[in-house]
Amino acid sequence: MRGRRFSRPLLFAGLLAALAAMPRHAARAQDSAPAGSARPVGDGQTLGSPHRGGTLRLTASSSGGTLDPQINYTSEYAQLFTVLYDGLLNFRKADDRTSDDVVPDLAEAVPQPEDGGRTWRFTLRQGVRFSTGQVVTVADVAASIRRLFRVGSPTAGSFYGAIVGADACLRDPAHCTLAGGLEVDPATRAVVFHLSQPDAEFPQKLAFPHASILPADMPDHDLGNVPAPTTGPYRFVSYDPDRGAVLERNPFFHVWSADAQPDGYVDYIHYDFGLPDEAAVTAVENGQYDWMFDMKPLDRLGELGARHTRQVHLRALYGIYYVPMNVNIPPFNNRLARQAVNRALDRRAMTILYGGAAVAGPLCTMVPPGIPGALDDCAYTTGADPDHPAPSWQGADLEGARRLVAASGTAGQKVTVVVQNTAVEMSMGVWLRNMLQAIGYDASVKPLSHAVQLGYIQNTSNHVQISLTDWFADYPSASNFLDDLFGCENFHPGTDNSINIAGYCNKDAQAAMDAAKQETDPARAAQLWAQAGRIIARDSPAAPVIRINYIDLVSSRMGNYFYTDLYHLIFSQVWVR
Amino acid sequence: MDGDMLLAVRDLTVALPVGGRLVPIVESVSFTLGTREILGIVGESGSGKSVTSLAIMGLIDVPGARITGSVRFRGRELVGLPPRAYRALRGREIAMIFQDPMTAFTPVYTVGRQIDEQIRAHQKISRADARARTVRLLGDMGVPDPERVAGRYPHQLSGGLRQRAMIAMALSCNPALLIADEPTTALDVTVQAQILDLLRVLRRDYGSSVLLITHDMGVVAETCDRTLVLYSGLVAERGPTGALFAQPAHPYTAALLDSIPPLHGLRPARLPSIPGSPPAPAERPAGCPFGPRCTHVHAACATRPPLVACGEQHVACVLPTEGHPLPPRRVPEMSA
Amino acid sequence: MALTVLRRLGQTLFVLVGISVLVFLVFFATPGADPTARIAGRNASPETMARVRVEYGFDRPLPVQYARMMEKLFVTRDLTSYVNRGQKVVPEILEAAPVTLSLVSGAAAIWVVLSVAMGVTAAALRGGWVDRGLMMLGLVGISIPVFWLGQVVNLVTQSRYHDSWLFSWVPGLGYVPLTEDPLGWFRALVLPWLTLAVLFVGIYSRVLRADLVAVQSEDFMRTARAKGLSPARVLLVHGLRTSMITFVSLFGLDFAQLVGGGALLTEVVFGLQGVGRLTYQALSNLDLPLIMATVMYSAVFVVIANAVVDMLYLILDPRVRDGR
Amino acid sequence: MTAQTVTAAPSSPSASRPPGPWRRAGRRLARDRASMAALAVLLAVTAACLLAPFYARDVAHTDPFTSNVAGSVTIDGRSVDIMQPNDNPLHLGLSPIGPTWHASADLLGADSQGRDLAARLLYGGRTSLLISFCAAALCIVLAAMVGIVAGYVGGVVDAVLSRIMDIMWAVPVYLFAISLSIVTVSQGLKLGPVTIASDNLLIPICIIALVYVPYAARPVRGRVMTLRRAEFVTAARALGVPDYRIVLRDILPNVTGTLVVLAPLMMALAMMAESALSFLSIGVQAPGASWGTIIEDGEGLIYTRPMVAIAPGLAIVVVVLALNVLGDGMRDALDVRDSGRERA
Repeated sequence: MRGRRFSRPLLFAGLLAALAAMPRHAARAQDSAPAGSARPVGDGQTLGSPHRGGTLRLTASSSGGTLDPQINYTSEYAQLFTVLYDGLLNFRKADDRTSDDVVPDLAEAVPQPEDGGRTWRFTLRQGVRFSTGQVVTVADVAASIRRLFRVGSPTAGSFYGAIVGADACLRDPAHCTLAGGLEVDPATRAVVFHLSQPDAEFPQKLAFPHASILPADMPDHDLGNVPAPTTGPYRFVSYDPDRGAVLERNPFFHVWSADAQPDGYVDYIHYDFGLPDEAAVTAVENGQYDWMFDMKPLDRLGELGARHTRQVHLRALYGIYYVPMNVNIPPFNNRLARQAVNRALDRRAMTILYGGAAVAGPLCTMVPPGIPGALDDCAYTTGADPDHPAPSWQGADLEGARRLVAASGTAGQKVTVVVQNTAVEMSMGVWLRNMLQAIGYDASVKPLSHAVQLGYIQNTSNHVQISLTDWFADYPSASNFLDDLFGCENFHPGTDNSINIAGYCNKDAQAAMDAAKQETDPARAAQLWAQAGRIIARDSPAAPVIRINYIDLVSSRMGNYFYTDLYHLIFSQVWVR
Repeated sequence: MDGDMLLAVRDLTVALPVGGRLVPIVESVSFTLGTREILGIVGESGSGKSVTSLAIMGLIDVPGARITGSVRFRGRELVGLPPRAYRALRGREIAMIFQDPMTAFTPVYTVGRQIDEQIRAHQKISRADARARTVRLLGDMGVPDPERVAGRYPHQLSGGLRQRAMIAMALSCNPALLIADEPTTALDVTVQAQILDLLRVLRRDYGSSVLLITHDMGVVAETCDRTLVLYSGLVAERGPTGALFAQPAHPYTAALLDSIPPLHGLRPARLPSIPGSPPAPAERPAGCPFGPRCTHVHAACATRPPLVACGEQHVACVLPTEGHPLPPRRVPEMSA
Repeated sequence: MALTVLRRLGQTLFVLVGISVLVFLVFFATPGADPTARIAGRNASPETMARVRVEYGFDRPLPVQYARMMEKLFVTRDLTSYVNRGQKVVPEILEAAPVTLSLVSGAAAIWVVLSVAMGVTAAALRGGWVDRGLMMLGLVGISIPVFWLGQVVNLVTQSRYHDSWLFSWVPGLGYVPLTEDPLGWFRALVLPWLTLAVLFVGIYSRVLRADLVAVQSEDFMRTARAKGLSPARVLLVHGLRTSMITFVSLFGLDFAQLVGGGALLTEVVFGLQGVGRLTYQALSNLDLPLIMATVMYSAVFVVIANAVVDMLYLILDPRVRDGR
Repeated sequence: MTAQTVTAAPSSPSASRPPGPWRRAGRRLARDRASMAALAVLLAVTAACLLAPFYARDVAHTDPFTSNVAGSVTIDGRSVDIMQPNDNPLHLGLSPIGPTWHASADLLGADSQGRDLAARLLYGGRTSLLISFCAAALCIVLAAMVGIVAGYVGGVVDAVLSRIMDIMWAVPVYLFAISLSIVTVSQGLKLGPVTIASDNLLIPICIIALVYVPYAARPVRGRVMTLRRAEFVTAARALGVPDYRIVLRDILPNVTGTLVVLAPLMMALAMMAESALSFLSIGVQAPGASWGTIIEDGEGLIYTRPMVAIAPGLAIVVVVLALNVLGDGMRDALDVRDSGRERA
C-alpha cells in the first residue's frame, strides 16, 4: 500500500509533456467551427455537433489541495484549471507536438521580445468575460500578477522574480505594487512587463496556470476551497475537497481562440474524490467513470492491455527518474566515483522495475529526448565514455565501473541510498544498493516516507550521499532539467528547498545556461543548452535512470481522446455522447 | 415398607470421572423419608451429603457421571428419568435450599423476579399474580415489608432475609419435599435459630417433608426426626435422632457427637476432635473407610462392614455384631 | 455524581493536553518534518519560504505555535493541513468519522451476534466435538492477520470470482454514504464488516464460552436448575445475562479503540477513507495538523466510549449501581 | 481437552505450593494432543527457517536479497525469463514468474523484483520468528517488572504506573505502534550515546514489546497484589525479610506461571503486530524480509501473482494458530486463570 494507494501530494507539479509519437485518433471537430466570433452561450463552436452534451465523470483518490489557481502546484488541478482559467498566454490545446507551443489566450498575440528580451508588450483581448459576467480588464491582469506575490505563489520567485520590482514584492508581499515592472493602460488595453534581465522563457511562464487572470477583487490570501470566477468554457457549481467538484458550462464563455481555449463538448463535468486507484481502475473498466487521475497499479496493467486495449492510451512524458549524487561529500565528491555509478546503472532493469518497456525507457541524459537541447547520445554505457559517446544506451558496464571506483580510491566506503518507501522506488533503491555493493562500496538503503524524502535529500545537513528521485518539466524546456537541477542559484545549503540536490555548481555550465535562458533565438538556445548538458554529463552529478510514459485509461463510451503534452487529457475536448 | 414413603433411596451410587476414571463419590446409600418428616444427613465436608442431595434433584451434570441404584419419589423412579420430566418435578415437587444465599441468587435480578420465575415456570399464571404470591410467601417467611424486599437485588439484603427469600422461593410451588443443603451455615447464630424454627413451622403449615443436610450435629438434634450419618460417601449409621444421639452405634457418630459444643453449661477448654481427615473417594480403603481414624480398629475392619440393625438404628460397623456395642452417652438435657 | 463527571472531565483534559504536547514536540524533533518547504512548493525561492514561515507561524516560539494550533483546532476550527494546502482538517475528520462508525458498528453487530451464538452453543455442548470445533474455529479467526484476510477477500471477490454469480454483486472498493444509497452502503460494507469481525468473533466467542463455563459452576446456576427451569433458560437468562457484564466491558474497550482508529488495517485494505486510515495517512505524510486532530479525536472518543461503558455497567450490574 | 473435567472437579487449593507443579504441568501438557501438535508445527517451521541459507544456496541457487529482474531460470531444460512481459497488444506490464513447483527454480515463483519467493519466505520467517520471540520476551520482562513493582509497592507508584498503563491502553495498539515506528523508521533511534539504525531489528522489537506491556502487566499486577496479601508474604514481611528477597523468593516464583502462559500468546500477538507494521512498510526495512514485508510486496501483485501475498499470510496464520493453541494448552496445564486475553 505504500504511497501507491494514497495518491501522494503532488506538490511537484507534473506538468508533463509528451512525445507525439502516437497516431492521432480522430479529426478535431472544432477545426471546422468558426473561431473568435463573439456569440452568447450555447453558441460555441461545438454547437450543432452530435457529440455535444452529456456529463463527463472523472475520479481521483483524493482532492488536489487548494482551488487557488495561483497557488496550487499539482498536475491534478492544473489539468482541471486548463479548461477553467486563462492567462495572457497559453499552451496550444492540440493533440500533437504543437501542444508544446505558446499561443495567445487573453492577449491578442504572443509579443516579440523588445529590449533584448527585457520588455514584453501585450494587448488584452476585448469582450472576454468572467463567469460572473464581469468583463476582463487590464486592471484584473495587473492585480492577478501582483497577487502572485501577495499570496506567495510557489513560483513567484523562480518564474516571475525577473519582473522589475519583484524583489520588493518578495520581501514585502503585502505592499506589492510591481511599480516599474508592470504597466497597464485601460485605454489601449496594453499590458507591459519590464524585466530586470532578459528571459527567453517568459512566455512559457506566463502561460503557466499560476499566471491565470482572476478578477481584481480576489482576496490576498489562499482561496482554499472557494472557487474563483472562471474565464474558460466551464465554471464551478460546487466544490467539496472530500467529495468532489461539479462543473457546468460558463454562460459567459465564447470562443476567442480555438487554439488556446476551445469550446467544450460535455455539458457537465463531475469530478469525484475518494476512490482508491484499484477501485478506480475497476470503475472505469465497468464504465462507472470515464477517466481516472491516479497512476494505474502495476499489476493491473496486464489486464488493461489485454482486455481494454482500446481504452488505454500510452504517451511519453517529459518526466524522468534520476540519481543525484552529493558532489560535496565522500565518496561522490570524486568525479570518478560518480561516473562509475552512471556507468554501472542498469537502465533496463530499472525499466522493468518501473513496469516494463511500455511505461518507461532507459534514459542516458538529464534532458529527456524531444526537448530542444537534449543530447542524442550516451556517454555511460558499454564501449563508450564522455569523449566517445555511443549513439544510445547499450547496457551496463559493471567492469568499467569497478575500474573507475578502484581508480577513485573510494572503494569500500560506506554509502547509503535514500529512497521513498513507495513500492516502485523501494525496489529501485534495493537494486541500487546491490549495484553499489557490486562495484565496491559498502552500501545500504534507507527508505523514507514519501512525504519527507524529497525535503530530506535536499537538505545538506542530512548528509545524503546518493538518492533516487523523479522530476517533471513545468514546460518543455531544457532549463527545467538543467538549470533547475544543477544551477548554482538553486543550491541552498541547510534548507529543505535546495532542488540542486547534488550541490553541483560549475562556472562554465552556469555561464552556458545563463546565456541560454536569455537567448531568444531557439536554435542558438538549444545549442547553449547542449553545451551545458555536456559539461554536466561529464561531471556526472547525477545519473539519469529512466524516462517515463503516461498511461491513460478511459471508459469505452468516451470518444475523441485528446491529449496535450502538458495537461494530458483535455476535459473539454472529449465526447461522451 | 417403601411404598407409603415419600422418598425411598436404595443403593444410590454416584460415580464421577476423576483423572480419567470413574470414582464412586457416594456408594450404596439407602434411606427413606416419610411424609412430613425431617431427615438429617450429617457428615464432614466431602462425605457425599451434597452429592446425594444433588443426585436426588437430578442436578449432577458432570459429563461422564454415572448414577446407579434407585431413588423413588412417591413411588416414581427418578434415576434415569428423562430430563424434561425431571424438570417438571424440580422446583414444583422437590425444591432445594442452598447453603449460601448470597451466591445462590443470580446477582443481576431482583429477588422477587427470581421467585416469580419459578412460579411461572410451573404454573400458567400472570406476572402480577405470580408477584402477588411472591409477596405473600415472603410475608409468610417473616420478611418485613415483603413488597419492598421483592423489588430488591440479592446483594441489597441481609443474609437472614436472603435465606428467607430462598426458602420462600423453594416453597413457592408447595413442594412435597424440600431439600435444605446447609441452610444455616452461612448465617450468624441468632438468624440460624430463626431459620431452623421456620423449617419446623413449614412442616406444619405446608406439609413438606424436609431433607436437611448439615455438618452440625446440634442442628440435627434440634430439628430432625431421623438422622443419617455419612462417612466418605458411605452410610455409617442411620436411625431415629433420639436413639442415635442417646446410643450411637458407630464410632464415627460417637466422635461427631463428642465434638458438639454443649448448648448449655460450661464449654470444655478444648473440644475433642477426630484426628486425621476422611479419605478422598479415590483413595478409600477396601475395608471400613473410617478404620484409619478409628480408635476401635481391628482385624475385622479390613473388610467393609455391611449395614446391620442395632437397636433402633442401622449401622455399618462390626462392633455390634461382635458384641461390643458402644456405651450409651450421658446427655441428659438433650431431647429431640 | 457531579464530582465524578468533573473528575472524569479533568482526567480527559489531562490526557488530551499530555498527548497533544507530546505529539507536538515529537513532530518538531523529527528531522525532515519541517513543513515549510513542502508548503512552499518545489524549488520555491528563499523569499517564498520565509513568507510561508511567517504565514504559518513557524518563526514563533513553540509554545505560541502550540497555543495557536490548539486554538485553531478547538476554537476557530479552521486548522489547515500542511500537506494539502488549504485543506481544513476538522471537516476532514467529520467526513471520515461516519465511515469508521459504519464499518465498526456493522462489524460489531456481526461479531456480537456470531460470538454469542458460538459461545453459547459451545458452552451448552461443552466437551463435545461441536464445542471443540467452534473453539478451534475461533482460534483460527484470532490467528488470521486482518489485512491479509482482507486482501484474500478482495482477491476472491474483486478479481478471481468477481464474474461468478456468487460475487458479481460486490461493488468496487470504497465507501457509499448511508444517506445516499442504503443498499449500496450495505453492499460496500458487508465484506469489510465480515473481515473485521472475524478476529473479534474468535476472541469473544472464546471469552464468552470460558465465562459461561465458569458461571456454570456458580451456585445461582444450580439454583436456577433446581427451580426446574429449562436448560436453555438457565443458560441464557441466568448464565449469559451474568456473563454479559464482562462481555460488555470488553466490547466497550474494543469498540472505542476501533472507532478511535484501530480499524485502520481494514480501512486501508478496503479503501475506506475512515479515521484510522486518515490517521495513518497523516502520520506517513507527517501532516501535523491532521495528526493532532485525529489523535485528539481518537482520545476524546475513547474517553467518551469508556464513559458509556461505565454507564452500561450501571445498567447491567446492580451491584455496581450501589457502589459495591 | 482435559481442561473441562479438571475445572469441573473440586478445585484444588492453589495457595499452597504443591510439590513439583512444573513437572505435573509438563506431564499434563504432554498429554494434550493439540498442544503437542502445535509444538511440533512450531519446531518444524523454526527448523525450516533456520535452514533458509542452505535452501537458498544449495537448492534454489539464488540470493533472495538481490533483485533478479533480468535473470532467467531453467525449467525442464528450457530457459524461462523471470520477469515475463504480459502478452497483450500494448505490451503493458510485466509479471514475475509464477509457481514452478521445481525446488531448483522458483518453487513458489518470484516477487516483483524477480527474487525467489520460497527462499524469501524462509528468510522472512527467520526475521518474523526472531522479532516476535524477542519482542515477547522483552515485553514479558518489562511487564513483570512493571507488574511486580506496581503490585508490590502499591500506593503512589502503583497509581502512577497504572495511570500510564491506562493511557497506553486507551490508544489503539496499532496506532500507537505505527506512530512510534514512523518516528523511528526515518532516522533510527538515538538513546544517548547509542544510535540504533532504522533498519535494525531492535526497533520493531522494542516498539512491539513496549505497546503490549500494559496487556501483560495487568494480570501480573493483579497476581502480585493477591500474593502480597497472602499469609507467607505477610509473615515474611513481619519477620523483617528485605523486600527484594521477598520479591525474588516468594513473589517471582509465583507469578512465573502467569508469565510462562503469557509467553506464547504474546509471541502470537507480536507476530501479528510485526506483520502489520511491515505490511505498512514501517516494520522490517528493505532489503530485509519478514512475512509482513513479503505480504506487502505481494499486495502489488495480488491480481497477477497472488501466491506472493498468500504464502506468507498462510505461514503467519499457521504459526500464530500454533502459538495460540500452545498457549491455551499451557494455560490449562498450569491452571492459570487470569492471564491476558488475546486481542489485536
